[in-house]
Amino acid sequence: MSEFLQFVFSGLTVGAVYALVALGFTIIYNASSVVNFAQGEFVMLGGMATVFIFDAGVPIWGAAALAILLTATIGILLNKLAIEPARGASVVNLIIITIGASIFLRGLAQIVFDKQIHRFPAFSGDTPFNIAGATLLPQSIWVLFGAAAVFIGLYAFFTRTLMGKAVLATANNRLAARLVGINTNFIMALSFALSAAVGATAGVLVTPITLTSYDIGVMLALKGFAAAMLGGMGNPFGALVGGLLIGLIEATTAGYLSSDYKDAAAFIVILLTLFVMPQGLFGQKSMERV
Amino acid sequence: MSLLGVRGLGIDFGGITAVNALDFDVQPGEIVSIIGPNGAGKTTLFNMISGIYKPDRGTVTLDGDDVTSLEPHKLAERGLSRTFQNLQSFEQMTALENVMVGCHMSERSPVWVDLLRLPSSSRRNRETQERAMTLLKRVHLEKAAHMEASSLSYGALKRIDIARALACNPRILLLDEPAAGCNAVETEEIDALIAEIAQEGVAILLVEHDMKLVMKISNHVIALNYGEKLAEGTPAEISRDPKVVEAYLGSHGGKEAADALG
Amino acid sequence: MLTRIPPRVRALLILSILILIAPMLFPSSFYYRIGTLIFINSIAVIGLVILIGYAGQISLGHAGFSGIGAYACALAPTHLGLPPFLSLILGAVISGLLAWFVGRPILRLKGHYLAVATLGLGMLISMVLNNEAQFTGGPDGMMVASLGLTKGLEGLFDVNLKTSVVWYWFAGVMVLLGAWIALNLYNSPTGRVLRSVHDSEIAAKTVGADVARYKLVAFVISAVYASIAGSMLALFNRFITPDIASFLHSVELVTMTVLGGAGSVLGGIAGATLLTALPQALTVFHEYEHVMLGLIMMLVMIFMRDGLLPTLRKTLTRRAIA
Amino acid sequence: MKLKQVVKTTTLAAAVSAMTALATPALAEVLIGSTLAITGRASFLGDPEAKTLAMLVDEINAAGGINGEPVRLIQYDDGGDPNKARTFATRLVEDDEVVAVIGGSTTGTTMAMVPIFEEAEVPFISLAGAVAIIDPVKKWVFKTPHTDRMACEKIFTDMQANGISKIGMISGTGGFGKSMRGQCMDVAGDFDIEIVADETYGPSDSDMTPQLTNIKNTDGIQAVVNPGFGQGPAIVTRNYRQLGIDLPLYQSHGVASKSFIELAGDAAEGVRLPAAALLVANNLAEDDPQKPVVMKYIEDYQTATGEPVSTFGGHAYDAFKMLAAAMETAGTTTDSAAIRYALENTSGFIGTAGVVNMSPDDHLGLDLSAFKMLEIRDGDWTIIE
Repeated sequence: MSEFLQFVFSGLTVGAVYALVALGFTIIYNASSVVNFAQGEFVMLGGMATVFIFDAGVPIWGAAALAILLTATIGILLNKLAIEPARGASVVNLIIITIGASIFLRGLAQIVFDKQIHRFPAFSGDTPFNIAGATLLPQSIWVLFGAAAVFIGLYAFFTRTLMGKAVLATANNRLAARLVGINTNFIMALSFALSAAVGATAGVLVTPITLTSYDIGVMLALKGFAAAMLGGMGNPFGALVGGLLIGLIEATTAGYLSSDYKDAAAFIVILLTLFVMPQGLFGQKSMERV
Repeated sequence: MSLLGVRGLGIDFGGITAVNALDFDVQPGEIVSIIGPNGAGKTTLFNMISGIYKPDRGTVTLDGDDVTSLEPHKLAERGLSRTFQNLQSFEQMTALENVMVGCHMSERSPVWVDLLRLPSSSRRNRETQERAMTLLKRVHLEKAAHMEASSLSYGALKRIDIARALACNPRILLLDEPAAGCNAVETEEIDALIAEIAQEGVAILLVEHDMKLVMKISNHVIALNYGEKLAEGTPAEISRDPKVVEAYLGSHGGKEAADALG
Repeated sequence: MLTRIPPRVRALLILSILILIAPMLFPSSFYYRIGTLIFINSIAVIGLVILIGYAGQISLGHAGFSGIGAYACALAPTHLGLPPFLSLILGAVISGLLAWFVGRPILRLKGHYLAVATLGLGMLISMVLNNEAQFTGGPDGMMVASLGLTKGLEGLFDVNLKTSVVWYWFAGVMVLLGAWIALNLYNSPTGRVLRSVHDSEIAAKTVGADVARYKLVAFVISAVYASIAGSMLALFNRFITPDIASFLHSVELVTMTVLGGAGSVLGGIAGATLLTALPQALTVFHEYEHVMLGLIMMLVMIFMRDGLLPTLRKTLTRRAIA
Repeated sequence: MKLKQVVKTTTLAAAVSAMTALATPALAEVLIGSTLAITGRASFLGDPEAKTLAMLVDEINAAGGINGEPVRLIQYDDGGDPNKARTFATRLVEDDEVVAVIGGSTTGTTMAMVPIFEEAEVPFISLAGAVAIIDPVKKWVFKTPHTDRMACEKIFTDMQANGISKIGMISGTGGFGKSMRGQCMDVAGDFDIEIVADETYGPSDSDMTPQLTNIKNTDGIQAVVNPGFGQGPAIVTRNYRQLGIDLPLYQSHGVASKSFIELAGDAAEGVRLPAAALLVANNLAEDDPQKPVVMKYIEDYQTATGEPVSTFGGHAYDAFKMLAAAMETAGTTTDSAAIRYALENTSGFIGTAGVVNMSPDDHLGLDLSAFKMLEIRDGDWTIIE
């Protein structure tokens, strides 16, 4: 039992990170129908920038805030310089553009920062809590609550605020949104900033546990993308569930079956799910209009 | 036995009934028009008959065989062909190639024959090309044969759509607003073309907003509103039907109602 | 005069001439290796031109099939006693069969869902190659038997040949063969259906094309191309690691395809040439290599949406008219 | 529109000029080639290696070069990709026509390049770990780092001395971890050690508590070994303490850099690992012949780069110094056969890894004494022998 609980803790911590990356995917996808493969780089930038600002003597909270702000700015620039000029390009083109952006950001990070592995101290120390025989790091609780807070915040933003509704309207029909007076360019910029900030937040929360380096983004982007698709692209709740699910599958497979094939288990589940539900778990059934 | 039979056909989208309890028949060589205001379910009906949507209720028969929910390509093999309201042209292919794809069923061959470009593959290519050219001539587009579809006008694409559908050698042809976006001359041409096709014995099911055209060429008209059949009869009967007039007045205003009344 | 030749033949002529004259410009024998690598990548890319360019279906997992081809050539000679050339064919058969089995459910998916499913497929293959170290040698890789081309030719003609030179011509012929097949397909009944699926799946269905089957055909053909390319790389390098099946390699292949111009065989080959030669040129810039690669990918895709070659061709014809 | 046109033209121009920039002429110098994983997953190996080589070349040129000729280093970044490494190896041999090559940060890249140097008869010194590189001996291939097999033996010797016989192993699935795992399995029997739990983790995994929970729950386990490099071992170490496992934890020489202690933090306390003297230079006895060598390298490297040394850079140091010495002994900077012969007969060479005595049967020339068993205490390395 305690062992199962330990696997669950592990799965939830890792899954929460995937969920945050998946949420980042969702925000941008909803506003622009672009799947941003540079999403993992936002996580990396959040972590790496915090490390370097913190090392320069800024207190950890200030460093984290600055890093998130910096990443959000990069998100806006990415939209302005790469996504906006490519409006109307095909899915494959957009995939290559965002992969190009991720390679570019990674290359930049290894020049601006370095190629070493880094970490900064956990927010509330490293003494684990002991719960029914299983242990949980205080930082894991930060990650879990952070993911929950981001999710609730986004939910409230999209359903309760005028600005959030404007984002949804833009996602639904760009032209119509513009006709009713929504500044769709601003909405796009906002979405990229928001998505980048969510990614950076994940990076800040998780670096004390998972460590960070300039190239951690690739795998995170893959897992986050897979999580978003498993949950159903465009659905924030789906992203949350998809992320946690993949984390849990990995942890329990590693624990009970084979640590060699834990990543394989996650992808097999995704493939089988998509075979049965081609729109993911919570994705909307799209009706082809002809 | 009718060529196309529709019985109790219905579909719901997210709890809202889009089309309900529809019955009608189409005989060979007959032109049947479906009219109704926007959102009446005309295109949805086409999508169900041509196998793109799976109906929730009812059946579709071809020659008495139940073909409900059959894949579109299976229906095409049975002689049902269609065009699209919002154009589904193969934009990166030439006008000629668009029509050649329509000849697919008569030029199908094993893949390896095409990969190695065996003589039979080249021969079929030539035959198809000749046939497609004839069809293009029929819609007066032979001059545009080697232009990419994306560079052609809306009216031209509409006619390519028809040529492509004709290439399938259909026994029943579903035309979704063939004259939309066409000027008066083009509309006349399409009008004549439809009549000609019908005379060859092809049944035609037509959705069209141009009431003059509808009233002129139809043998039979079915009026839809909110997914249900409002009225059915000859063009003259329909144009006098008070329910039809009201539906048009209610949703579209006087001009179209006046059109509908001929 | 050139315009009277059918485009298919013209493309093959251009390609043959390029393959023939390129060695005259090589400053050293090292460039035969680069040429060979370009050809091997081109073969995989031609397969993707059929899948992505013709049929409009994306795959982020085709390196997996290259991995199968490569490891077939690494394993079959030792475990099954098969000669290397037959191992290449065995790899192609296995890849084709696998693509055929998984293709149907995968190809029902569209757009990004298709991307994630193919990605997952590629990852699974790559994980098996990494984990089953007792067969594959794990991440450190394994040696591969020789195809015996050089030895065979030396025996036949009593000359002394350089392996990379022999391979250059062998791979060159294979590229021509691969391009010939893909170009045959372009204007054939099957090819037309594939290209129509690219633009409107629904319209293709309504003219009677079994779209699911044709997508599967494109998937299987492209898997076989990728597999043959993988086999050739293994036999050329005589050493193979699971990196060949990695996600990054899949992305690299798709990038080559799209960058050069997914719709045309020559475009795909141009993309393969650029991305294979580029890292060699960028060694001068050392640490800026990734930044520049990312930048080139973005710029080309933003400003030359159809890819390098088609855009170039359009610009040139426009100039010619003006 | 105009901007678009400009960008289009410049992109094309860049592409064309990139293609033509492929050729570079060579001058009359001592050409030494290297291809390393300067970027990519193994960049923490390749990065200090590359910096060390660059530093040493400057140093030797300032001192008049080798046999009076200036040295030019041609350095490529293979990103740890074996196919790229093989291409660069071919380029070094056929295009740059170097006289010797140092490189191959990983076993995968090294093994991919070996046939090229064997065929072209160019001396090659690898910086990668696996024993397979020099066993069986290949005529033109040498290496400087201790083998993973030696690391296993060193660890097991220490275990045996502490009465440990049942152990768990958690290894990374990258090349280094996988290869060392195999070597440890191979030699465990010789030390009466039984591996009762065998877990793995992926190169980019971020939580290993499930695997460690399984190891923890295995009956009779007395210690745990973690072959791997990169961030994995640091996370394993942290998870190990989080789960409250109080058995001895052995890491490999793959984590032999100060950053491991920083990354693992307090959790690193008590961790043991085999490593070269370089890490504990200050603690070496004054009369230790390695002391002046490693002290100088540490000082030079830190001055040149501002970064702390790692044993990985040390491998490059040994390789370069050994090559330079061989060229001086052979009295030639062009005759590769003579240089190879001199390399093979290297004896008493004092490097950062230990004292090297090569022979036709041994292209590594290090024995177990080159390894020190270290323990992390108070955030620093201590020798425990």
